[in-house]
Amino acid sequence: MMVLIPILLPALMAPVIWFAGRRSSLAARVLLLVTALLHAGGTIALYRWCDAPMEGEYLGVDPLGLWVVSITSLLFLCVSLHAFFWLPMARKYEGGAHGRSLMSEHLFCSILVCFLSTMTLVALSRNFGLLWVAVEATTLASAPLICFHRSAGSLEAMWKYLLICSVGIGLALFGTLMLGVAIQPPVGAEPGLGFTVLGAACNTVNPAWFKAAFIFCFAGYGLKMGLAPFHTWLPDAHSEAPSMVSVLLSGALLNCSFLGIVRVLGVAPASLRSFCNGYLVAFGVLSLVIAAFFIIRQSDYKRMLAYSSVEHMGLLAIFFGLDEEVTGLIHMGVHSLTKMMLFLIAGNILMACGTRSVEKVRGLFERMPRTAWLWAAGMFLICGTPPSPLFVTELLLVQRAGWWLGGTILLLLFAVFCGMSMIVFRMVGGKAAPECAVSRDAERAAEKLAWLPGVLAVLLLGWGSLLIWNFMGRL
Amino acid sequence: MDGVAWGIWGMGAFVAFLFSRSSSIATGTGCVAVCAGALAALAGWGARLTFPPCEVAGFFQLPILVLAVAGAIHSLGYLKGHGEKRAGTYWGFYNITVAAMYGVTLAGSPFQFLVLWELMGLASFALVAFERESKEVMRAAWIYIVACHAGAAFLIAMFFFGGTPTAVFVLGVIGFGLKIGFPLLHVWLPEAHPAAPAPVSALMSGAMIQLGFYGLLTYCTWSLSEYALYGWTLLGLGVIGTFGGMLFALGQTNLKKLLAYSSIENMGVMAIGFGFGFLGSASGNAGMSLFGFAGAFLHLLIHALLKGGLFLGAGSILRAEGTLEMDRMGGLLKRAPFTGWVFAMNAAGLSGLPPFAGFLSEFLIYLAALAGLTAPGHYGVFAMSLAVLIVLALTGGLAASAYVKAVGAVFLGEPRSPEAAEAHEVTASMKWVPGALLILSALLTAGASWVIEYGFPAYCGNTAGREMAVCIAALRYVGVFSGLLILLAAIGLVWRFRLVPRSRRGRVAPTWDCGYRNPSARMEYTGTAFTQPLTDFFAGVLRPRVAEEKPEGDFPRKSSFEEWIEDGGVRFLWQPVFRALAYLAHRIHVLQSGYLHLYILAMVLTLLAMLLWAFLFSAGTEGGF
Amino acid sequence: MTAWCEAVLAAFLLTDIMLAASSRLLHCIRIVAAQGLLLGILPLVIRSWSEVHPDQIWISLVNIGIKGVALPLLLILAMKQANVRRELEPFVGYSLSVVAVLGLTGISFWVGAQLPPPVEAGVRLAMPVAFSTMLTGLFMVMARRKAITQAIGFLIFENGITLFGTGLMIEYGLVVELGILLDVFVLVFVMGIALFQINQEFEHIDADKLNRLGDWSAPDEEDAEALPTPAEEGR
Amino acid sequence: MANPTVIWLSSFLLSLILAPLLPGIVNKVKAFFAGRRGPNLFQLYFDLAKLLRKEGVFSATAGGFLQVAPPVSLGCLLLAALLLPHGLVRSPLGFGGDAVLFFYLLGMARFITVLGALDTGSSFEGMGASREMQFSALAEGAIFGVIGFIAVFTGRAGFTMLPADGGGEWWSVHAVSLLLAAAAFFVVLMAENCRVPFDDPETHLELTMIHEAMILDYGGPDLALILYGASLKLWMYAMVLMMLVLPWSICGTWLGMGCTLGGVLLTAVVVGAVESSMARYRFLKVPRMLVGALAVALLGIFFRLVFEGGIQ
Repeated sequence: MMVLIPILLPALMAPVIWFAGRRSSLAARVLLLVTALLHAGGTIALYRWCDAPMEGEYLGVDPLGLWVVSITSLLFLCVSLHAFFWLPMARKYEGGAHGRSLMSEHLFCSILVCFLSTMTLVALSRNFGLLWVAVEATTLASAPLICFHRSAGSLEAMWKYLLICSVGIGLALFGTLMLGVAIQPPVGAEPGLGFTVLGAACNTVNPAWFKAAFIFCFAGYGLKMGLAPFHTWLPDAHSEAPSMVSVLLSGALLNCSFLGIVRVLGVAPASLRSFCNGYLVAFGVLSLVIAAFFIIRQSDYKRMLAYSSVEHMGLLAIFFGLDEEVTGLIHMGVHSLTKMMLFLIAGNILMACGTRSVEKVRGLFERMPRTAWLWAAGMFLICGTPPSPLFVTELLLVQRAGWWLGGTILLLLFAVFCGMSMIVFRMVGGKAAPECAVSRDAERAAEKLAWLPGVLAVLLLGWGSLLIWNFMGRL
Repeated sequence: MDGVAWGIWGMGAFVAFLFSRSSSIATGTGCVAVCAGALAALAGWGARLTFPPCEVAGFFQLPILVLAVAGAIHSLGYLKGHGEKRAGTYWGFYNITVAAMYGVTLAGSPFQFLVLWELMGLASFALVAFERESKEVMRAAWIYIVACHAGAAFLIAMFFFGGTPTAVFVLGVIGFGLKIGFPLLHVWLPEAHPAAPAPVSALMSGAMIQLGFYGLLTYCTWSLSEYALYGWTLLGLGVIGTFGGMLFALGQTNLKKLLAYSSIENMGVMAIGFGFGFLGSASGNAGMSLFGFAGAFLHLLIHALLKGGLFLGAGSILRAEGTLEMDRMGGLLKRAPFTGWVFAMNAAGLSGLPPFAGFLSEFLIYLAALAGLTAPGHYGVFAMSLAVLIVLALTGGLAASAYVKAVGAVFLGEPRSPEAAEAHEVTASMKWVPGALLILSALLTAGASWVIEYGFPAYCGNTAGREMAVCIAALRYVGVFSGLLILLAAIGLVWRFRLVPRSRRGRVAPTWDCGYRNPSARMEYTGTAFTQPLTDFFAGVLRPRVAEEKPEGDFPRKSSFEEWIEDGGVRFLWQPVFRALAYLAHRIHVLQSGYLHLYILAMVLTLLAMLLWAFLFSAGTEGGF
Repeated sequence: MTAWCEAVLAAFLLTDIMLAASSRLLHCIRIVAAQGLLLGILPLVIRSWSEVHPDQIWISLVNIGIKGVALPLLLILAMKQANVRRELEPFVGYSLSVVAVLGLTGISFWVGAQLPPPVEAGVRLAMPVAFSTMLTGLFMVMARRKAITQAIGFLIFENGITLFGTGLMIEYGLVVELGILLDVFVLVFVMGIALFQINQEFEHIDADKLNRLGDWSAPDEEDAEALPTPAEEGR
Repeated sequence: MANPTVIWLSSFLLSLILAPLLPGIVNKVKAFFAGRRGPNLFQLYFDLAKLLRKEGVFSATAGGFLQVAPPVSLGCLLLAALLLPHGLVRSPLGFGGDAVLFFYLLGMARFITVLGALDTGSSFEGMGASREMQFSALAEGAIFGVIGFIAVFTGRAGFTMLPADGGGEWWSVHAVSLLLAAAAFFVVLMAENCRVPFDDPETHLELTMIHEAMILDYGGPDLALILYGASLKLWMYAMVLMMLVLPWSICGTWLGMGCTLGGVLLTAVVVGAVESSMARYRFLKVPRMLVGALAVALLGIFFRLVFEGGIQ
């Protein structure tokens, strides 16, 4: 029953936060923080199954799920910490300043915790049906979060997110059902869509059905994870959502969706593994291409980050397509942390400048030195410049990929770097443009908020140095 | 000792970053750390030194250490009153850069090399972007970091799936060439060097770009059977780089841009040297091989010293005049005589004129070319030697006129602008450091023969034998003649200004003005005008841009003529390419049209395509339950 | 018994085509309700009456309750909210839509033909029919302008999936079954809220007003030559 | 058979002494063609003596290069003179590649002179300096073409026409290539010494001057040094030319020395003849002439290699 704690606890906290938060926003924020802490505790408690996986019929813990849950929990903890300071400022600088009506805090926080519980459910479910339900639930829980500022743009983004993702997830459900048909459990074994059941029976599989099943699951979960050309909803949602939600969407939710694909791969018979890998690599590379071309000359820095998420999801797919699971998982974790840092900074910049357009933001170094430093540093980190951990993972990927694939990946990564660095330098350098600042206070507030990304940056640099140090001898 | 050095540098960086609030602490610790670390490293270097020292790295480490110290001391004056409040950043990254550069020369494994190489680029990028308020500086920095990344990408490819020696070499030439500044890969140099603070430009141009050759020699040219290929490639690149670099240097109006192009030229000279070295070994021409390698390695040291001195001098000029546009300067010699004379001598040295150091290496490379002519080799080698001979000669002439232009436009004549008129001599540190480098180069001139005799990397061919004797003898002769020249000049000067009776020593009068009574600074020949005949003659290559207002009417009011030269590589290759890419990206953005319907359509089509592929083209669908 | 199933499936195809042909939203919603009803009936007729498990009946009832009654009512509510009666100028004309749906049906039958029949029979045709229903739903999303029509299309798509599940008698177990139902219900609920919000924000629910986000700016606005290119910027 | 060193030394001293004679001869010849009596053959000696007794004048603009230039450049020239094979004897100070050093020393002399010219800030001297640098830069190419020729010819990289492998009698064999090389070098000689088709030493219009324009501001001892340096330079170029054209068999004999001196003086006569038979080129045409000289030198090498059997 310990498995249920991290899932149910946030779900149960939701109404509490709702009622308590109506009185005072402080209560909502504190409770949010408390929930995050409890969830982190619950996650740590799960580690007793780290070595010996626990496989129930519906729920269970295995290293993969545990890793995803840990990332999610850590991100949520940081985000709620950020939210604790950010929400009041948001009301002050983003709501009032633009005459927008913001979503009420208690509602926001309670939906947030629901989102957390659904994501945890995804990571811990051991049954394809349940997995699907959970993934769909994440969509439902995250959709309202997108329009925290009730603007036309955010509503549109939410609508697209809702519709496209639901369609995609529908495809995934179709695929799941086909999986049930494809893998016939031996006679006598009770039927069902449990991983264990299907995994045990995966040698009595019908290739044709399995291929169809895989394709639909891949399309569905791939859509939710933002692989091109299914990524179309992603930039809108990630750019319109408030930054802390973007963090969860791109740092945690994408991983969870990817987990869906990995689970399907888990029950794939060895004979069909190459078939699946082909799709993974192909769509990974396609995502890289799309991301590269959309990052070059991107005019909205939050969209730039969203496309960089597409890029990294593509890399993740390639990792698994080349059977580099472990490195892939490291990459996943690093990407989540780095992307969290970047999105938080982007949020601060947005709060201070009130615009998402690259052209209008200039001379950050003069106005917000800390933010500017972190923004530039984060850019280098996400692009895999040493000492970023991504340097090592991407290096291993390229090495594994060999001449043509590796060369292509290098080229595309380089293109991405060109686009991103140009945008970032334009924002941080040059003379400050006075007209785009909301107010001096807003800038100061943003500077105050810069400490969390700073900590993250130090963390990542340390991790990267450690990783590089480990590989010094080996490569 | 190296560990100690790195420790000191690291601590220096750390402290500098930590105390970036107080510039004095940051500056003090930073500068001291650089020097102390360099000393420690030097001690380590000396300890490693065996006789004869057979390691290539030594030749690359000395410039790093020397220029690191020189630049650090020069920065003390250079930063005073300019961006002092960011001293912490500056010194932190300065230390990291130095440490990374030194580390690159000691890296044990490809991975270490890559990491340090990237770190070097990153840290130096931060230094290039030091004056980040300026849009141009940020743009230059962008070009620089992009070049670094591209190079790193090629190096990764080289290290991790290089394959055949040829592939390794090609990838290496591109990857390292982006750092060295081989023709067409050179675009970042003329952008980054003017943008960076002068000490940083000195460090980069004098020590960092040469590390590209270190990489080439260490990681790409290990296959004896490919020596001919190495030789031909390097020679070809070198010839183009030498000539083109100098040609474009000739047309520059910005002093540091001119110096940057001359760096491209000097890298070309080194490439020629190494190319001769490899080609000689391949074609069994011992003399050519020895002279080539010796010349290249000597040029490495000499170029580091002289170019370092010139860039630091340019920094002093910038601080004295407040501009780098040569056509707005003039008459600085009277206001800052010491800087002026040192700059002039360094310039003469880099245009390869005796008695200065620059002549030695060019001389050796001439010898290599002549060895190629005298030895009965096959036509290719012969033709290449001849081509190099001619090109080097022409380049020598061009270099001389380019540097005459620089010295003349900056230091001589009357000031061409008010700010030039109230220029002043710079602070002691900025004054003496270039002088010290000049003295070092003079010592090198005297001791060149010993450097070659003892300090010559063994693998570069036979270190004993007739050729070696010839080489050493020639170097000694040149040294003696340089001494003699200095002696003669001294005698002449003493005679003219001491022995000639005071009554005839000369009085001061206005310049002969051909009857025109009141000459003004606007009548002077500008630097652009000085080189205009040559740039016209080579207009086919340089394609100068001209903007002129012709005088019209019987009483012409205002007329103007402006000519400037844009980088050929940027103008005709990279700019179009990048434009095309940007345009393509712009077009591709139509995919994200914002129409939900189209998104869904794309999704469905992809899905159907996947199914089609799975069931039509990929095997293994048959088989039931 | 299969005769009944065939009939249900045929009815499904028929409803798809009617959907493609009908312009009035109320009509479309009625079709959704009808499909919900059919889905509820299918598990009861798919096997002989004696074998029907009692809680199967419950599930069917819930199914009918939600898909046949609740969701259509929600949709009608939303429609009244946005006071739109009919789908005007769709992207794809009605007659053409019918042809398209037929084509999609053909494709789905081809896909179905690729897959060998599973051992425990269920209904052979369930797969193609379900797939064609899904495609029809997606087609509605693509071809119609109104947001509400897109919601309807999505429901059709959902029905297709459920049809597949029940048609092939896949055991997901009670939890999953209910979970799925719950999800769909909540989804439509959220969609309704979203529609309501959008309706307030934009003057009328029109999905192609929802195309302001995106990276494509018309070329005449910014000409590629005028773009700052790395080489010349700052000149 | 005399001691080569003695020959070299004596003819070295002779060159230093006789150098100022050359301009006199040239002017005499020009006068002869013009049907005038012309100045005294030893005019330059008188001028030098007079100038040395006069007072120097320096521009107020000058910052130091103007003053320093004449002695330093003369020093370079004298040092270069030490490398020449006076009297067709290899200089005792010669070494492999001394030819390179020789021409670079001349380059240094030019460098400092040009800086001196720019030091005055006068537009005319700037103009002269600019032209000087342009022409010399292009001349370098032709010069090194000739050096390459020598290297190919003798198999050695230095100021000698003695082939490394003993060699054979070659005026019979290599006449064509030798003539080509000599022709190329003669063009260079005219250009580098500011002779007529390239520059007009007698002109009085600053706009048309090259070398003269650079030294407008000199007077007294400085001018003396410059004039002497110019004559010495002419002498040295003539000497190199002699090295190319004279048969090597008379090397190291008094006869050789005599031939050399005679040849040098004869060169002056030829120069005078050419000067009086031609008009100065337009400046645009000069570079073409120099590139042409380079081409001729390369052609010489080509002949030497292909038709006269260099490469097997």
